[in-house]
Amino acid sequence: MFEIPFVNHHILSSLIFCPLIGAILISLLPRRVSREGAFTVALINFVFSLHLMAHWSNAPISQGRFRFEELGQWLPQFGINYHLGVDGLSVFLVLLTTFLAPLVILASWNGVVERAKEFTILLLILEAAAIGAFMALDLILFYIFFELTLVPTYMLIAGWGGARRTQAAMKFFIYTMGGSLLMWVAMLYLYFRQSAATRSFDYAPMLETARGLDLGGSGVATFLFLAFAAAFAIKAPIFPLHTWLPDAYTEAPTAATVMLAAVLSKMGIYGFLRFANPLFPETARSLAPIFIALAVVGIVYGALVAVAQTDIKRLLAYSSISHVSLIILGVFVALLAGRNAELARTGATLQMVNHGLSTGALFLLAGWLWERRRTLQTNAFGGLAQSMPLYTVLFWVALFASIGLPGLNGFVGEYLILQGAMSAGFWYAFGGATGVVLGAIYMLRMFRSAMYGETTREENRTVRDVNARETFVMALILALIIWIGVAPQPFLGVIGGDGTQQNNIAQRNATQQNATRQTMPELAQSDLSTQ
Amino acid sequence: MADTLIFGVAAFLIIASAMMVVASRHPIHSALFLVLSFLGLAVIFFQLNAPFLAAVQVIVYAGAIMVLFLFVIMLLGEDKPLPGESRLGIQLPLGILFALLLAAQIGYMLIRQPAGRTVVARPPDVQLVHAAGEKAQYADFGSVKALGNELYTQYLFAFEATSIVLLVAMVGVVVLAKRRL
Amino acid sequence: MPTSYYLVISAMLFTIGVLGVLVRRNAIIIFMCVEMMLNAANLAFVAAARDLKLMSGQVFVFFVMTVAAAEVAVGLAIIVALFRNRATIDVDEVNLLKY
Amino acid sequence: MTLDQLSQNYNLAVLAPELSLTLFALAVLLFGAFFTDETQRRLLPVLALLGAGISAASTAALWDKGRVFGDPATAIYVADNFALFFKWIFLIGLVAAILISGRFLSPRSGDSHVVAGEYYGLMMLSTVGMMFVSGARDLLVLFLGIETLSIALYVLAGFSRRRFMSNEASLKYFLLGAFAAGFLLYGIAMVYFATGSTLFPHIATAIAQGQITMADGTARAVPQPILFIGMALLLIGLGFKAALVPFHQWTPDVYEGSPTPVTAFMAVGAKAAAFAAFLHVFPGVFGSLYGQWLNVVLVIAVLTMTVGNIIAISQSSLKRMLAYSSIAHAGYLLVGVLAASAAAHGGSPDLEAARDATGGVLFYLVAYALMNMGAFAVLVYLENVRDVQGADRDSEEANIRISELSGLAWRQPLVAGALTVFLLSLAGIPPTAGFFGKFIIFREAVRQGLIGLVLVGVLNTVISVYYYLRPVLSMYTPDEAAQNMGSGDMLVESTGGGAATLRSVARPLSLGIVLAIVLCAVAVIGMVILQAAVFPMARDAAGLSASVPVTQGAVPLLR
Amino acid sequence: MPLYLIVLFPLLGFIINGLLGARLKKPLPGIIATAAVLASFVVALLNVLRLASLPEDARRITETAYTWMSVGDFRVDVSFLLDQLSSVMILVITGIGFLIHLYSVGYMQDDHNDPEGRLYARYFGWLNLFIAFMSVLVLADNYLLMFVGWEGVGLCSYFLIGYWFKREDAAEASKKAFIMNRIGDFAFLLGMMLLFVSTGTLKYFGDSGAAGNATQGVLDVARSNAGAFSAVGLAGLGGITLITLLLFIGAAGKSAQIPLYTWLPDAMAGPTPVSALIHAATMVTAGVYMCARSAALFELAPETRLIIIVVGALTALFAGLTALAHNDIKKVLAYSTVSQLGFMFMGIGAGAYIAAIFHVFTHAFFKACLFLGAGSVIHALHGEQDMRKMGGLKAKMKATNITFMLSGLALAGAAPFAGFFSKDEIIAGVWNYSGEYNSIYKIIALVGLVTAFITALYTGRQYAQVFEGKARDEHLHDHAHESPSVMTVPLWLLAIGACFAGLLGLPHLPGVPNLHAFTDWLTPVFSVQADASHAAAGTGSHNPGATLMLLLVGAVIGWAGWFMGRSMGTRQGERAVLPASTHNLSLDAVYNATFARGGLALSAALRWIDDNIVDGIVNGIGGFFGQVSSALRLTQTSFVRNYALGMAVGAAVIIALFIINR
Repeated sequence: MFEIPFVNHHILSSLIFCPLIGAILISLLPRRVSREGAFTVALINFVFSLHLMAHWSNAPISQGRFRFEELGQWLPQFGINYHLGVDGLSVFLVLLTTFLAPLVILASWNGVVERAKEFTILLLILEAAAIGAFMALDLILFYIFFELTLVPTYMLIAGWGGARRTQAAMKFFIYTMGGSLLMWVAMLYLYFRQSAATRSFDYAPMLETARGLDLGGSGVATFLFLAFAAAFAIKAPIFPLHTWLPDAYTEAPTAATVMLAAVLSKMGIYGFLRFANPLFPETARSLAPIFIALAVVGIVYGALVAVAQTDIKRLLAYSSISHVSLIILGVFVALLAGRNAELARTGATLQMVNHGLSTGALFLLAGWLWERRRTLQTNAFGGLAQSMPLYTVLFWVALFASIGLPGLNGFVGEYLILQGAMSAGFWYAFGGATGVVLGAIYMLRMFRSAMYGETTREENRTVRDVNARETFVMALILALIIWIGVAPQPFLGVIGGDGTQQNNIAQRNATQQNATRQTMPELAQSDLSTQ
Repeated sequence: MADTLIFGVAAFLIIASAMMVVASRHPIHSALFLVLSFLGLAVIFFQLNAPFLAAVQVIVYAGAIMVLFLFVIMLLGEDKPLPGESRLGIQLPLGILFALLLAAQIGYMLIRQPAGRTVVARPPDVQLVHAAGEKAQYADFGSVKALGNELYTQYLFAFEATSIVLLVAMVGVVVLAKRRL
Repeated sequence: MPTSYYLVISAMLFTIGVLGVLVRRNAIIIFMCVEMMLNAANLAFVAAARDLKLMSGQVFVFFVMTVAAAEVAVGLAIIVALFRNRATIDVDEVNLLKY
Repeated sequence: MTLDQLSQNYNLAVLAPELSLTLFALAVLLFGAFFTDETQRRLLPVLALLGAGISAASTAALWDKGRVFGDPATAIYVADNFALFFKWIFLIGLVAAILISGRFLSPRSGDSHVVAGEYYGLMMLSTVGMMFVSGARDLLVLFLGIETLSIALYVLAGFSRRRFMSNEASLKYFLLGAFAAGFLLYGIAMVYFATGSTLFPHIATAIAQGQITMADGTARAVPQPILFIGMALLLIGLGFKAALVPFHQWTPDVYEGSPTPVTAFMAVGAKAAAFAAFLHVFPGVFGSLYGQWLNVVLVIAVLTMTVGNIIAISQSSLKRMLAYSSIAHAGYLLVGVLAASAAAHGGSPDLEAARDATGGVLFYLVAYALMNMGAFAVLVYLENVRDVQGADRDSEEANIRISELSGLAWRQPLVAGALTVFLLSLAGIPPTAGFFGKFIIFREAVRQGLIGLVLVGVLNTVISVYYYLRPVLSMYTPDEAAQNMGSGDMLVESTGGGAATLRSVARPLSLGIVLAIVLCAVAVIGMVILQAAVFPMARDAAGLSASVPVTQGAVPLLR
Repeated sequence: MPLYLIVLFPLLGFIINGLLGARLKKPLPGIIATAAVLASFVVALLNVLRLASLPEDARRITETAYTWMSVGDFRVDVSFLLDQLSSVMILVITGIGFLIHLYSVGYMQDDHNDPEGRLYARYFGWLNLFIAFMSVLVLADNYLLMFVGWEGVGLCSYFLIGYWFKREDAAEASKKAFIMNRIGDFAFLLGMMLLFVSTGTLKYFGDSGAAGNATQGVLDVARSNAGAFSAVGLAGLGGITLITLLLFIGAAGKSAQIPLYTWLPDAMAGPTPVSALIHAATMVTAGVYMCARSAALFELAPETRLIIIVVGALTALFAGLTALAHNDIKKVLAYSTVSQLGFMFMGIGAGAYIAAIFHVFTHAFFKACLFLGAGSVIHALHGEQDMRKMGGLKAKMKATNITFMLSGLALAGAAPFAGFFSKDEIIAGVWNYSGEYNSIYKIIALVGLVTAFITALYTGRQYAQVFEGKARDEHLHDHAHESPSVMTVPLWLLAIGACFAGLLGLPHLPGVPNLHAFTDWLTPVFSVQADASHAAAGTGSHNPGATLMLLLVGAVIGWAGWFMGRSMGTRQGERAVLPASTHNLSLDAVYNATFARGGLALSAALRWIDDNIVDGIVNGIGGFFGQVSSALRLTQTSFVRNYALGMAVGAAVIIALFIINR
């Protein structure tokens, strides 16, 4: 690519600070160019992020199996480092964020005209925080970014949200923060379990300490794990901690909804994959059935509640619960799937990106509809396919990607997860796969009542089809959707290549631990009879 | 014996007048009872080898401060019982209850303390803990000289700091009470 | 006389002061009761000083009196200022700020 | 003792911060008497700031010197880092309060005279009182300091003499403060009786040894019951100043009723002073009795956090909400104090941890000072806006309601943004100063195994988010009327009426408020980097204690 | 000619039509699409010829395009396999697909549902996409890729049923079709995943490859190491039974078997050529193909096959009866399709895979022809589909009449038309079944005969009702006209197939001409795993006497039913043979009452629970703090003495605590 010395050597920092500096610049620029400015900044950041992919294979790999690592002292007196790094697990989440950020700005071009300056500034801050969370390899640094995402999101909902934004924003913030504070306490506890001389919040020593506690059979590990899990379970969310989500997704402005659904919810899952589960492999494994059960409930429950929704955004919100639950299922069956663990883990990782793309696309589409008609009640529509043929086509692709049609991205992740689940137990896979059917039901019902049928209302007859800008945005997302669906191997290769090795260590350690206790043939691990 | 008698009378005076301060309906009465109580205290101070303080108590407290009180009461014309002063509701029994409880607690703790001076052998490593150390003269304890000595050496800083308190009070009173600034 | 006698008197005076604060509504009387509490402390100091044969207790009382005088001046000024505005020294009628 | 000896022992340089501030206070008072109103308004703040600046500089000059005023063994006033650090905190409060007081002191109908001289003078003298508290090494000085700062604050609280609320605040503060002072004093008397001294190290030694030696060479046991009474009463007296539950009830009323700049000053300075005293007395003097008072203070900490936060939820006045919030913050600070005490006097004393924890408390106070001052500065600004609009600032409805903030962000983005930053920081959301403060305090508490307490603190943080974010939500709520006005940048005059919301802005900003808001905001956000400098200083302040002699068993930390 | 071209041409057509179609004028999109399929057909034909040129034991062409997914041990390639089985399918798909495309060009020329022709290109786009996916389905060399095609054709079916999305019935039907298919796919998916768990691969066949690194495919494992499946058993169900059962449920969804068939009749809301291509000739037979492909697995699971044959027979019987109750020209054909699919599954259940595939083959011709004929009629009558308003079209629509009659006879199983041979072979296969439960199989065979009779009955009735007798609606009749030749040519071609396709697979009976090309071609695919008896059943020569018997009975039944039906049709005219209440066997109503209504009720209930209980708890916690707050703030009474009392109480408590703690 190109040579900018600082960027090339501090690519990860650049990814965080580019939007931040951009936000500052935009605050200084006149209002009328803020959208253009923000778009440019986000675009530059996206180009930066492509650097990751371009240099992926020849990037230096550290001992921790992370690439492009940056390690600096930040607050040595607290043992907090400025430690960034990406691996297969996080790199696509970073890319997803940088990819979606310019697109949502573009997508909101006409939707948010008033106060566009503040809007774009908040979006850029959100982008930076999200990227930071995905790259942070210091637990407190992660926590800081994790929390920091709340603020711009909150303000986006509060400032540009729907009618019930007050409640939605508040619930979102308090709920999420409540969970993450517990995690924070757990981090502090772990920190002080280290020997005084080398205490650090850095990933590796924390990992070691936590594993020590965990494998040592310490009862406290369960509490610690649950504290971490609380933060991530709320963020993801896992049933029954999901109730902030429908409100927040529904009330948030489109761009914020997209970021929330596509990027922020991934932080919860990412947290499990990066932190909670590797830190406490044994505990995670022993609690996995509970989480799987919750995930299955979430899949079915989310889907069934979605069926009863009449508001498209709210329906999509519940569908998100269902889909995210499937990813959670993947995360946890990976702990039980024995030799096919990697399938589920890789699937879950990829599915995060997939869900981000397809849900993001759907929310964008819903948002555009809202811009045109100022309502999203399905019964206010009908026969839109007639007046908005292009919109219909775009909707189709996003919708079928979302319900996991083979050839589109959703299927790849879903299948890998379910295949992993099948290795862990028949009923896990069964429960997970119910989403396949239920997803089709609520999505097609919604589509049918909004898009198909006779045009009963006059305003639907004249509603404008998507314009070139919108088509362009959607086409980019859909192209990626199709790409991942048709040829996911480049992605899987990166994810599975070294991204999961970090976790494999956890897996291996735990397996060894297991092996010492009971030796069982590999096939027996996929025993179906007892589940 | 005389000591005991003086103590008894003074103590009775203090406590009885203090109770009357609380019980009197008229502010003027309260103030006067308070003066009485302070005078009793002055007696006790005298008995406790604090002649200087006794004098100050009479001059400053019972004299100046209480006169100020009376002055303000008269100035404001609030020399009558407040209408509805006794309407306190649950506050009265609760107040009495907790005041008694407080008294009981403090009394209990006072009684629990070892009576008198328990002379224990002086361990070799124990250092003198007096504030003024060897400077304190046992012989002229309570004299104005001893007081002055402490005040201008050990407590010099506090003495100076008091000036700030007084300055603040002066400025404050002016700010608050001057009719036109 | 044993020191504890004085302490008991002092404790009684203190609690009577507390009681007065609790059960009176006249700001001036409340304030007088606070003075009573301070005097109870003074008594305890003097008694302790004698018990310990240390002058520091008496010095302390000296300072307390000074501070008390300052406090009385300011306190009465506050009461006067209040009275000018509200024409009352009944603390129960000073009740704009609540909840 | 000759005069030479005196001057050798009593080195006035040690008192430079206090003296310079006092001198300038006198100057301010005098100038106030002699200059015209307009000159006063321009000159006095500058003079006061100059005094604060010199005081801060002299404080800096004394840093790390560990000097004492008097004979090092028995000095009752010291200028160790602990005291000096606190002096800075007080000065932050003072400076910010001076900066935001401008408009409050402007002439208004009915007043023939500007009282700026008295106002600034009292504030400065109150600060001197706080400094006394921080440098105290004797309960006498502690008492004097508390009384100095309190008496000045009683007056300041009632400074809006025409305003009923201000009268009321003043009276309540005074009566209850004097009541609390009675407890404090009686407690000191009890401690004095039990231990034979009011000097911190001597008390600590006596308690540690369990006996005191009299001048005649005989020794006497320390009467534990009386000591405990003293300790309890001290806790009450100091708890009142720090606004700990159940001695907090004055706080909302007084904070709400006082003029807002005074409230800000009170919330920052007085609270810091109270914690200086608390740190002196509990982890310090009574450190070896840690096991005895631990549970009581623990309960108080839990109550303070919880009650403060919970009542704050249902407040509609921004000022009163901040008052409750300050109660809650006292609770968090108490967690830090407990951690420090546990580290220094717990089962296995750990000097480093104790330093960290005490440093954490000091750091938190700095953060608290900045963010609280910032929030109050914005509040003052909003009141000024209303003032400019002609609302009667003496009226009883003068307080800004949270709902009145509606749409502020679209008219005054920078002000709203600043308030958002301060509120987020108060809520402890990263990466603000408040977060780092909480981080250190909770971290140290976890280190000492006070997990339950930390969980309560965390729960309370969650609760607090609700009321801290309510104003933010309100500000960022789109306001149709506001949108029609187009952009309203901070210094741009804009038109528009409506008394219900704060709409029109006719230069209510003074340079002072802008400075206060900007500096606080920069510091609150900049704490991400600044703390690398501040925390080590705070830690030094906790550790480099000049005077407490080593006694058996107890770690002589925390003075 | 690489295999992937078969997929690529229609895909290209889809892309062109999809991107540019809106700008192209009628009938250019149709021509492009038709050409694409023709190209596909040519490539397929060339490849099949290439396959035929290979030695019989090596007739397998494999092409790997790229690796689709590879994670750890899991690896799935996008690779195509052409063997005898897929060659039959691909020829049918592309061949008949081509004809239907051709027909569509005429049929869609003036679409009264879409007068401006805005959807025209889209139609051909979907149709092309369908061909592409269908080709993927049959050419896939592993289950996952097959699943891609499987779902893909479902998708196209969804689009095409809902092509006239403005029509409520079309909108509903498309949704229903997709969802019911999804239910089947759900099972298929699970079965497939179990296959991977038990065999570690999803490929059908392994690579013999170089020595040492030969791999085994699923079917290889099934043949060589049946024990591998026992690892995945579930609750007393053997692993293989479970897998095959799940696969069959998948097939049942796609191929409209009980209980998942109700979508197919509704799917007739789509354009008629779509019904012909997707819902008669190709897609719905995918289930049969999948089962035949997995024959090695089904061979191991007699219980599953019993279930299959029972389900197949019931479906065939009841769908046949339902066809008698309908008056809609397309609905009758739809039920007939369901019924015929039942026959095919009977063949699968009996292990007569070749017979089943043979029936797929012949059925494709005659059913497509029937549908197209019906389409021609509907076209002529401007969209009228009610047979009660038809009649007497014989004279007006000569080509349609003849082709419809010929293919109708084939459907009826009248000798010597195609359907006769294939259907009889299935029945014979069932009869001759000699494994477990064979007494049940005998009964099934009889059911098959009855069904065959019913088939003939409704076919004859339909023919008579539409073409014979006198016109019942003069107005319609007057305007009726023969379709253009672009439509009739495909009809003729298909009718020829309907007449003679059966001759490719005459039964192996003494005295029958040696025309067994079909069976011979396919035998290697199935004979490898099946034991001798089943292979014999497959080719129908196991028990010549019985087979002959059945053949004769079948011939009689076919003709008899045809004529009886014709007389019914002409006689009754206005009335259906069976009351309309037997529509769908009322399964739709049952589903509506249970799953649909119940599901919606459950969903609404859960929504309520979510809003009021799950979220209610969360809000309740918030509300609780609010309440506590409102209560606690009342302690701030504003009375100094109260505050002082508070302090005194606090003092008392603290001192008490100190006393206790001392």
